[in-house]
Amino acid sequence: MSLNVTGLHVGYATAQVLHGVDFTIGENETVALLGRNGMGKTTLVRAICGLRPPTITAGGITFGGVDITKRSSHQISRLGIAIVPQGRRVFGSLTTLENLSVIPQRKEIAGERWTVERVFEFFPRLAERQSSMARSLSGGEQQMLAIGRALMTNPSLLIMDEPSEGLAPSVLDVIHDRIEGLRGTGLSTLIAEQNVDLALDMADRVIILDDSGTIPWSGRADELRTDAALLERYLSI
Amino acid sequence: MAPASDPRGSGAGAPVLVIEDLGKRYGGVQAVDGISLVLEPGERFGVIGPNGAGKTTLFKMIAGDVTPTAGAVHLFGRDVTTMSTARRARMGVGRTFQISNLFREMTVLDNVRVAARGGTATARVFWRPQRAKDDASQRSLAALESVGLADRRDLTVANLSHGEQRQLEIAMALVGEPSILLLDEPAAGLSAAERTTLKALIEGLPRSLPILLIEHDMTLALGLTDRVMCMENGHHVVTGSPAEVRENETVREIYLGRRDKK
Amino acid sequence: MFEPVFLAQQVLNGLSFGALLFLLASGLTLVFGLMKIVNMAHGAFYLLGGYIGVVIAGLTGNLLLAVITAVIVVAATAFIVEVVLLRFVRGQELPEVLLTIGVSFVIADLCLAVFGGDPQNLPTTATIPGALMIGDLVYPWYRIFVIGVAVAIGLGLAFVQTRTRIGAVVRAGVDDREIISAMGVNIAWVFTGMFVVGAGLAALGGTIGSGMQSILPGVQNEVLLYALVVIIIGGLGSVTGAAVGSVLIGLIDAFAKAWIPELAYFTIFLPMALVLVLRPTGLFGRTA
Amino acid sequence: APPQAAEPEPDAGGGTEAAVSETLKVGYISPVTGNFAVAGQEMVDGWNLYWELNGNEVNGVTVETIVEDDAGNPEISLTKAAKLVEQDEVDVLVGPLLANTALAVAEYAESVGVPNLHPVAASDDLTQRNANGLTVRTGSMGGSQANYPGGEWAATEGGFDTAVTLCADYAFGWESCAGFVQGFQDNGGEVVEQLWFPNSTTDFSTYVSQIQAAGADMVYVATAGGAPGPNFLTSYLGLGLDMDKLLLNCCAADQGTLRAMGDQIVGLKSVSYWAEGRESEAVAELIEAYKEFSGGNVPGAYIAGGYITASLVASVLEEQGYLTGEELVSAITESTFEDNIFGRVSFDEYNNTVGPVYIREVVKRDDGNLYNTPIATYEDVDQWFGQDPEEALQQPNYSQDFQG
Amino acid sequence: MNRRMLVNLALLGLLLVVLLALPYFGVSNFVLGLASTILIAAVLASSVNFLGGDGGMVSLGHGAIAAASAYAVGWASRQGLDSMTQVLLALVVTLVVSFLYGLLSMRTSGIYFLMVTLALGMLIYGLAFRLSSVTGGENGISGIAAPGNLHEEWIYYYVVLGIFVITTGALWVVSSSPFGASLRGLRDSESRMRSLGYSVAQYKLSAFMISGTVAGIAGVLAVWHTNFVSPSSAGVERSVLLVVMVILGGIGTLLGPLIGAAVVVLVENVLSSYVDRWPTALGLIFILVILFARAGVAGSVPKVLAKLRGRSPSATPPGDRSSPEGTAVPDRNHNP
Ligand SMILES: Nc1ncnc2c1ncn2[C@@H]1O[C@H](COP(=O)(O)OP(=O)(O)OP(=O)(O)O)[C@@H](O)[C@H]1O
Ligand SMILES: Nc1ncnc2c1ncn2[C@@H]1O[C@H](COP(=O)(O)OP(=O)(O)OP(=O)(O)O)[C@@H](O)[C@H]1O
Ligand SMILES: [Mg+2]
Ligand SMILES: [Mg+2]
Repeated sequence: MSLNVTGLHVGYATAQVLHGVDFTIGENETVALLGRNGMGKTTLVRAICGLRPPTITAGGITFGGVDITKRSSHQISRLGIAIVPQGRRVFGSLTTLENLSVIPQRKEIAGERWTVERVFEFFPRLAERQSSMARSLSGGEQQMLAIGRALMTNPSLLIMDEPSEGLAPSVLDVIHDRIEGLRGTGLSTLIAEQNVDLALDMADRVIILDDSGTIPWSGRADELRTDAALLERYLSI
Repeated sequence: MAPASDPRGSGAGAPVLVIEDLGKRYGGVQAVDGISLVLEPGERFGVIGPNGAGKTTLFKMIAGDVTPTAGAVHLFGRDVTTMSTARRARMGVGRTFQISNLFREMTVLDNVRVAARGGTATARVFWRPQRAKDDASQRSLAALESVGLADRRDLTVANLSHGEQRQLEIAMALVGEPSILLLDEPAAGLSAAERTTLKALIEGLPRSLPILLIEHDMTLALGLTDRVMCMENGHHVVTGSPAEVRENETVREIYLGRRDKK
Repeated sequence: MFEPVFLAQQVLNGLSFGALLFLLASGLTLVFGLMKIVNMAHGAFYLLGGYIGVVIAGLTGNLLLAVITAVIVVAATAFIVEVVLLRFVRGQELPEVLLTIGVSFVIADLCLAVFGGDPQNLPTTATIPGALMIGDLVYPWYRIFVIGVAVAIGLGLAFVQTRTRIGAVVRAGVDDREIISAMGVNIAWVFTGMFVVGAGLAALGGTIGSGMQSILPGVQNEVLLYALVVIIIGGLGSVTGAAVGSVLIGLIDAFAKAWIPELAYFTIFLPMALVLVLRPTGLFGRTA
Repeated sequence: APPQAAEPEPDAGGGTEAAVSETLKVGYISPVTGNFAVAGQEMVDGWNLYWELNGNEVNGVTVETIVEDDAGNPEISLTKAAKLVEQDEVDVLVGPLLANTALAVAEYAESVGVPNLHPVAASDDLTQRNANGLTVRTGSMGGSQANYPGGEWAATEGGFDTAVTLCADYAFGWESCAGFVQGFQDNGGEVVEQLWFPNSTTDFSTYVSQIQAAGADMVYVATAGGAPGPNFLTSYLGLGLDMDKLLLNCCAADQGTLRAMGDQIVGLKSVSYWAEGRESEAVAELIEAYKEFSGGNVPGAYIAGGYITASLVASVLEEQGYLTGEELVSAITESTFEDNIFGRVSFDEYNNTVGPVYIREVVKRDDGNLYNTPIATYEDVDQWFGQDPEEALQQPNYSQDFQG
Repeated sequence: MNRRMLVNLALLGLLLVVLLALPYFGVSNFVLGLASTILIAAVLASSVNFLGGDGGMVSLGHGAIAAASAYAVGWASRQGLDSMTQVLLALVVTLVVSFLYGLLSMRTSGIYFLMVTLALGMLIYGLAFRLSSVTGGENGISGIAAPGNLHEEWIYYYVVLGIFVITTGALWVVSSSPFGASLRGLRDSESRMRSLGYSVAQYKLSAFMISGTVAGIAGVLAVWHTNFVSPSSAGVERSVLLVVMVILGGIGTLLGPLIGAAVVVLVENVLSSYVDRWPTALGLIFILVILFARAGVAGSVPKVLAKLRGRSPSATPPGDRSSPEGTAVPDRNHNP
């Protein structure tokens, strides 16, 4: 299913952040959302997932043809959009295992269903810590758990807000490979990232946010990788 | 309580931090196991290792948040193993938290001000407005400037983006003018541009300031430090110069990613 | 004061008072202990449930019918309170406090207007008559019945909390309501449901409890205080804690009033103060 | 303070004398909401009932009542008293109910020169250490006074040699208990143990077990009304203990308790200045009226307190016409009121009721209601138990440690 | 500095002028007495407000602290001690009680703090009941006369007003000082404060002592006003109403306590003369305030004003006294 964002304006009580954002994510596609700190990546991600604040002041979002602009977050989730929130936000007073098993699973999915075992296979470290309280996990372990938790909903669009934060380099490879492996099962991915190398490796396409609150550039990942001027201009690399 | 003698001046060669056979056990989890380490004055020391290796726990034992189940910690020549966090902070331990730990309902500038006054008598002043243009306020502004948050100073922290909160975290550690600095993944959540600023910022700190740095960004972890230790599952794996560690077989196998190996 | 019969009786007194405390705290354990909703209207729900139970029991002489009616009416009231009022301040402690205090004032005052201020007890026709007799030991069946009900409810709560997903969902919702709903749980209704169940339990406590102690204006505050004490001593979120807290207070109350009567005024609050001074998050509370 | 502010309160008591009023304005303070609302409301109802029954115009004087609610809180009581005196310019304050509110208002009333009648408040000190020329206890008796005959009866006619007492652990309980204990001991009884329960007690089983363990001939119980009475009885009867051994004070066995407990307490004995089951024209008239007013209930002590207070006021107005201030007080305290609902009532020098005390037994009548019916009567009981008032006032206040 | 502050200052000034002029409007002693009652309740509420708004420690024991201080005055006056000694004794008692309270409640936070303070309040309440030789038991102590000519209603009113202004001003100064900022830091993150070198216990204890002292002052004012103290002053119901006043007015705001106190006192004492079911009315007021002004009356006024002006309110930090919309209503679910 594809995501369509058109003319999206989003803001908080105190400030308007996004001033007209348009893009789409097609089936099986991985899109990277790049931008410096504070440009509105999280704001966009939250708007898509129905998390308030911020509020959508204009424009619309459809997913698989369904208008989700005004839907509440649990309804959006049931349509197949899962989020790995920024800052992990695991359920601290639940054990690792409970964090996964508490998630309601969608039935209607194409590929192989996600189970707790499958997540543990993905991140063996979590299996070792399955009965620890999530709040006592290390930062990286929490990040793995947040990713595993999102997968447990059996999403068709996985939105990850800085999944690489706090993860050891070798784990990034694992994530890269596994997400790559999930393509073709119908899973699309939107990944907001600061680790540009990782993002460009994983993504087919890239959209960039800048301080105008719009998308000044979007295009193929390899285009961006090789264009030093663009990298310098929007990402200061 | 002021430190017995000025830590930075004390016996030029005496190690600032000595860790002996330190261990921490949580129920069935041995988070840190037999780590020893000596940090010389002015040394910059990196700690790396897979997730859950025990890096943060090690920091917490140095800072005083967690009491070790084995071994001892000496700071500036004093045994501080059971000393409270606050007293260690007043001895000059400055630190950042891996998971941002900020005053969410206060403004950015007030966060830094409270940090700037930490451990000093000025924090107890109750008859003057805290927003006065005193020394603490000036240092706070400078610290915000240095991490690039000056234009955000009047926002409430809860309204900051994640990366901005990470920057604030660093500013709060620096503003207290610590005698030893513990940085737990300072670059996490920062964009490439901000990372460059951070790198320059750390490089620009006085050479006399000893720094312990946990990072998963190898450019920083290996680029900013004189020596690096790699841990795994609480154990010590290897300690050496950044180059040695990068080439170490075990480190490459358990920790480094494709992009770093190149 | 140390004869076996006296001691046995006192133990039973302590246990049955503890059981009553647990009954009146059980609803709060869910709503406040688990969901962290500071429900100051809990006592008022107990009061309302008690009145309705007494009236129905008086009309029909049937305790079960009384309990069911009381639970339904109070649950419906709670449903309205939750959906119309509480939902708008969910998660904001102080507004929740003020709102539920307001609800409590209204319910208690209207109860006074409707049911009058006389103390009301479950009519004898609806209670369980007679007493257990073993040798010299005599003990009323009804109090033993109350212990039984408390145990049953405690086990039920523990089961829901630890063995079913709903318990974990609620705890997850307390940890991070936004994220659990982004994972597809309609947490607002889960909370509504729990709130309603909590109020229903208060009504059940009110009806059963009115066989042991009268319902009258003012009871709502007493019940709220006792219930808070019990779950605070036990530690928020812990059903075991609430159970232990109830029994502990019940026994301390029974024996202290006999052996150290000078402290009779303090049998409830002194133990709580001591526990909190030594263990700031209660006996079974997790240290943050 | 600003210099010219010397007269910011122009008309405090300025206009009252000019108007020769034929209206007796009564400020009536009572807790009609909150936790003491039943007692408070009954106290008001009793007063109103009298005027409804007999008309509120007596001998050309119209009695106008302004009821104020104090919710049982002394601070509110005082504000309301000030409001009644200053804004409504009442001639007399009646109430409030609770001991602490009553003492606070009595003191205020005296300071502004307004008479203060007390239909219910039972604190001994109201007419002892805190007595003043304007405060009259019209509708009840002091705690110790009303219970002394209970002790006397128990030791003599009751035929009990030993007693255990269970009383509320605060002033009213201490005073009631002291009355009983002195009456019992003065007549040869022995009190083997005294138990005290905190007012907040809801479960009395631990005390019932202690009573049982004490093994005395009889049990005396004093509560201040409300829940403790029924709660005690539930525990006591639940353990299968003997009701014939019980003697309760006024309030533990008041109508509220009777209605809550029902037929199981027929035969229960208690001691009080009010006995709704007494054969008397005045009582019958009140019962009749109250039943109609309340839909079938029988009046308890608080109704009676309000009612008799009204009847005393009415009867002095009838005799002497419009009266206020000290005149009103002395008109009441210098009269003897024959055969009103309490029986024969007069007043001592401290403005306290002197009257009969009844030993009562719960009886079920044909109308289906329970009545406290006298089985023994002690006439002209005063608050001094034969002591010299001056001497008695030298004693400390009654407490757990001092029971007389 | 900016326009909004000027407007606020002007409003404050206006309020003060009205309060100062009240006795000249020819109002009766009853009205003046009522005004004093409100101001005294406001002083007491502001002590709760300080601890709860800045320190995040909502106390259910402040009624009892004030009562302890009132009892000290009462006991001293019964011993025939002069008013200076009465006040001194009240101060000592207040400090001792606050110190013990602070010491015992220091390690707890949130609802546990609430419950410890509640328990301690109940202990004082129990003592007031039981220690009748000192406290007069349930009857309380009456006849406690205010010194000199303070019993003149209008003089006393000015005294109370003066003390209200002084305590409110003092709490405002403390709250906007570095010490106040440290308290707000503690409210938001104790662990961060520790790692910055703050001794959490010391700060909490000091805050408690400051707040307790203000409560003690209110106790003295109250007892001289009513000439009377009894256990009901120490009861939970009073303390609950104090917290209610604070939330109703807007926690962490300058005038919240005054507004909350005015509402509660007026409903109890005035509305109750006209409306029989006034507790229902009071309950409905709580509900309506929360539904339409979540941050309390004083906390929401700026937002409403901003809306009227067609602008959204700018982001000022909650719990910050220099901006009246500071509300510090903790939201358990953090936004990212
Ligand atoms: N709850 C909020 N209320 C008000 N403003 C907010 C809020 N959250 C974020 N902002 C502001 O909105 C802007 C965009 O924030 P956002 O979190 O979307 O940035 P981001 O691109 O995700 O940054 P980062 O890389 O640091 O996570 C920032 O300027 C931030 O200060
Ligand atoms: N309070 C605790 N209770 C139980 N286990 C804990 C606790 N704190 C940490 N651990 C465990 O100890 C191990 C070490 O944790 P630590 O946070 O030190 O790792 P880390 O090296 O910092 O990892 P990361 O790079 O992911 O931050 C982890 O496996 C973690 O689950
Ligand atoms: Mg972000
Ligand atoms: Mg870590």
